[in-house]
Amino acid sequence: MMTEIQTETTEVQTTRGKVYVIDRGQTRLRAGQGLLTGLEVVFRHFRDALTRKLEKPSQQTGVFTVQYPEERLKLPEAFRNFPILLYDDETGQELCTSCFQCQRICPPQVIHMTQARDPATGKPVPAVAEFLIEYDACMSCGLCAEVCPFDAIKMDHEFEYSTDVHGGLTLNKEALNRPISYYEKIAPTFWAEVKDSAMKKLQGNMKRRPDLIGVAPQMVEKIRAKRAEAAAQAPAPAPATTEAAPADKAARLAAARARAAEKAVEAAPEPATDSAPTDKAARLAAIRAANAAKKSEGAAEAAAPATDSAPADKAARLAAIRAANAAKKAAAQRDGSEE
Amino acid sequence: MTDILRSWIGSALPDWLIVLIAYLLVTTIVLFYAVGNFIMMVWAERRVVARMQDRLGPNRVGPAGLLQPIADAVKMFTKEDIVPRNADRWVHLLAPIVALAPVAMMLAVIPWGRGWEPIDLNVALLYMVAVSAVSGVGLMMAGWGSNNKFALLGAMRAVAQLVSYEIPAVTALLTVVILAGGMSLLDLPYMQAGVPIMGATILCGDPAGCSPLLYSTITSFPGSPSEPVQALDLGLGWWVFTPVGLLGFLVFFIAALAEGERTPFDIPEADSEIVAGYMTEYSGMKFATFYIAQYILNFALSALAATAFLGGWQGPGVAALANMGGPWVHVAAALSAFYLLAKIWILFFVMIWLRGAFPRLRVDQLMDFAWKLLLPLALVNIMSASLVVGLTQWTSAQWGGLVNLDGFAPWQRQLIAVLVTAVINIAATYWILSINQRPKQVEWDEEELVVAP
Amino acid sequence: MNTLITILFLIFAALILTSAIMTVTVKNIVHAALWLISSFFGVGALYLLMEAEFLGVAQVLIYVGAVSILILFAIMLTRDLEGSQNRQLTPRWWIALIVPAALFGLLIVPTVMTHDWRLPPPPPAGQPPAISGAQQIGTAFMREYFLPFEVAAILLTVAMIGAIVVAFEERERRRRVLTLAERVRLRQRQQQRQQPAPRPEPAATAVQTSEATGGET
Amino acid sequence: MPSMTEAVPLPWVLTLAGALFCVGLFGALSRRNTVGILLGIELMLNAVNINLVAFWRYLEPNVVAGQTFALFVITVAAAEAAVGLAMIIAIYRARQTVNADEVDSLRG
Repeated sequence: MMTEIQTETTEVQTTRGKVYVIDRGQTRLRAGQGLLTGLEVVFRHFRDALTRKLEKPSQQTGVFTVQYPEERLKLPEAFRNFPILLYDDETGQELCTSCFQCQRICPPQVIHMTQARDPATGKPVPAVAEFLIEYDACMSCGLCAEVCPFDAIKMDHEFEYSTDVHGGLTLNKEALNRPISYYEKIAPTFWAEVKDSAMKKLQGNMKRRPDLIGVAPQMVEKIRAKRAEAAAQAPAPAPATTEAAPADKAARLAAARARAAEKAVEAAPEPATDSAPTDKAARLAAIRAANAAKKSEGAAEAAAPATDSAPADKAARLAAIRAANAAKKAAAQRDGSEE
Repeated sequence: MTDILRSWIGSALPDWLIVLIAYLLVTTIVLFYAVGNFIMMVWAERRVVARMQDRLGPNRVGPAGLLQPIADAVKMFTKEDIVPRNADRWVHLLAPIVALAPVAMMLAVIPWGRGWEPIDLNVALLYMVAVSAVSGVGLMMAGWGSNNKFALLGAMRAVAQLVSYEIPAVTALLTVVILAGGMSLLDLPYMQAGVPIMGATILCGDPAGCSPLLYSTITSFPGSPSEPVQALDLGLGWWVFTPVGLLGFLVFFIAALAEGERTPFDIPEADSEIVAGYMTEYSGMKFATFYIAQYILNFALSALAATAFLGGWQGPGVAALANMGGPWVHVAAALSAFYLLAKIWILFFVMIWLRGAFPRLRVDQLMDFAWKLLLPLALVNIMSASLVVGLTQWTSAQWGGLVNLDGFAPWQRQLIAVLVTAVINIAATYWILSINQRPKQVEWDEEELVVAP
Repeated sequence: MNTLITILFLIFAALILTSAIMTVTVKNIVHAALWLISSFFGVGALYLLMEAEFLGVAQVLIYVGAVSILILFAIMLTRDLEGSQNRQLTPRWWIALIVPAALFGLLIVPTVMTHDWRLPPPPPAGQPPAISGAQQIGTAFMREYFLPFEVAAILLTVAMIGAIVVAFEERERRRRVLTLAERVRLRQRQQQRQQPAPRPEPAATAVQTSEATGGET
Repeated sequence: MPSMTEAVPLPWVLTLAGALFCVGLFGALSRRNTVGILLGIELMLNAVNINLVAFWRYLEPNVVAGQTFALFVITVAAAEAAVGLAMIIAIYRARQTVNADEVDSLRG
């Protein structure tokens, strides 16, 4: 009963553009013929829906239903729902350095964090102490993941978060943490693009994190056990087994940190923390100054070449100048204290 | 039923009480039958229409979603019953009942199987039509009592549609009345015995040599007052196989679609235009009552169409089983009940099919369809039906000497009648369809044209 | 069995009378119409009880299915919202009450009760009484009542035409608003008229547009 | 098959019909609303029909005259209702009222 419909297109120029006139051969349809054609089409759909599924895009009939909880469509890599935090699988170190970029850019203001501090010195370290995201108000814009310089915050594919607990959608760091391997699984190409730089930055940050600060909470026990093992193996004659290597590395790192901390204790009282500047930028500068002070005894001399190197970036220059000033001040204070 | 009860209870109870109990029992059985079918219909409609739209439909509750209607029922029971503040409380409350009761009453006269007939009413066909018209009052009450403009609009549309389509429906049923020579529904399946097209006209030549499995005692012609004869009976002499019955069936079925407010005639509850029509202000069990009324109306109309044109419970094997006597009569009854149910369900499937395929008509298209297409066809069909009766039964004296068929055998007369009516019906259908064709190109007077701003 | 019929009769009688009284007394005219339907139903049931099946069903079909629907339609088409709460009875309604009450109490009841009806003897037991049914009515309409039957048919036709003529509302002639397809075709024709050498017009066309031109006047 | 003729005496049915007629008469006389008047008239016609059917059933059940008459009454009632309601609608269109005592153009 299929009626061959001849399509014949002609163009008509109107004042507002072209109009395409299609001859659908309507006059050739007798009464009721169109109705029968419709019935036939519907019946074909009915018959095919009983026997097969709609799998190929070229296919026109067949059941297209995806029975959701059991069957799921494969999500595209760029699918984004809510942000998560990444940590390194091996060391347990989080990539986040609490730079506050995400908190600043978040349009609905649902990201909150506090920076970790060295318990011994009270100095901030590039790690995050607590991280909260209110998923219930999050709008899944993905700006936090875009802005993160350390690739620590990424958008997740998980979307089944419904709960009947009030406040159950305010997630803390432990709930937000995912291993890098997880993200690599859901978005392999995206992670491959940023993997090297992210890991490099992480290595840099790890050096400045004392003890277990910056280790993902769920990994703390494991890492501690590993370190203990590494410490037990350290006196052993064959320390450089492949398995022990990371642990060894961590141990060395820890040792280096301990040394740095000792130095910092020597330099106490920390001037920047004492003066407690309210200005964040000043605090940043103070940290830099402290770092600079750590690096060399002659603080002023060390700061001066930094200024000389004349960074192109204005902000960087400003920071450098501030650092130099702070270093000078710190040097003066130390001189005073030594006297 | 009364007799069975009498034999069981005997003289323990007064006679009128036994009659009353028997009636109540039969009523209960029929209503349960209908409601069980309603439940299955809701499920089937959702599943089938889903497949037609390349979906799966409800398949979670119970095996293949079979318990879904029960889940729906629980939901309906527990929903809050909301009555609008300015509604007419009593009318609002009574409307679903008035809509459901007549529909349930329709079930009383349908022969559900061979020997399974609740009531023998000699005006059963008219009764069906009359009672189904009453539910219009319920719809009107719902529309008015809700104090809602959409409800009122929906009710007006529903009632206008119901009243308009009653005319083609009744006219199509008149065909059956002419063929059967009466309005009783009980006789209709018996009359539709025999073989397709020829009906019960192939007589048994030798009464001794005719197997009771093939031949049974039936009335040879539709509506014939003559004595029953032994004729070949395959249980397939359905009237739908003759030109008259086919046209009557089509007209009646389309009109029944409109009466049952099925797509494409679901204008009264066009949800894209007037929310839910007269059901707009109903919730919970009242809404469910309307829903039940609608489906049972469809069920009853399908049963009526099946009984009037598709042979009712008649089917191959029923007569043979019944002729074997003894307990086989009950088997025959069960088989015949199955046949009727199968026919109803096939018709219901067609309803779902149409729903899956066609969009809703506009009101003016609806009226045009009834008055310009269905009614003329039904009128032509009445003439054809009269010709069938005349050609198969009348003597030449009754024809006034115009037609003399006295010497022909019954099957020859039946064949002549079929051929004549086929020619008339096909010609009339073609002509009516062609004059209803859309004109090839509309010509306008260009001065009249107004270009939209 | 006789008791059952008596009870049924009393029920129907109560239904008919109560509904009738409510019909003439309730304030809301829609309620009155609904009560009237209930009364019609009772009458139909009474016909069935009197073994006039055809008449009973016809009563339901015509009165309940058609006339009352017509009445409801008329009520809804003529609803005057501000006046619906006014009094429904005429100022001298008590006269209207006295006349029928007197008619009933003084004339109908005494006559009906005292008159000798000369009922035919009941048929002998075991033999069904000869009751004329639908078949006999049909035959009668085709034989002795043929002329009244045709007159009734003409009456109904005339009444239908008359009702349509009386109630028909003359509409202003609608001005056509063109669809885009029609506009395009109009434009084509106008162009053809301007240019004496037109290209052949595509016959019997329907139009689909690649752009939604809103108004191109 | 027991019938109504044995169970219910004829005067009862006639009294019922008379009562229905009187109620209808009261309605037709007392209502202001024209539709209300029409309702009363319909009641009266029904009362007459009950009478006709009762006489047919009790007095001459084998003659169809009673039922035929009742059918004619129903026909006429249907026609009357259609025309009457059409007139009411026309009046309503012209005068915005359906009250019988307000339609008094012919009063001197």
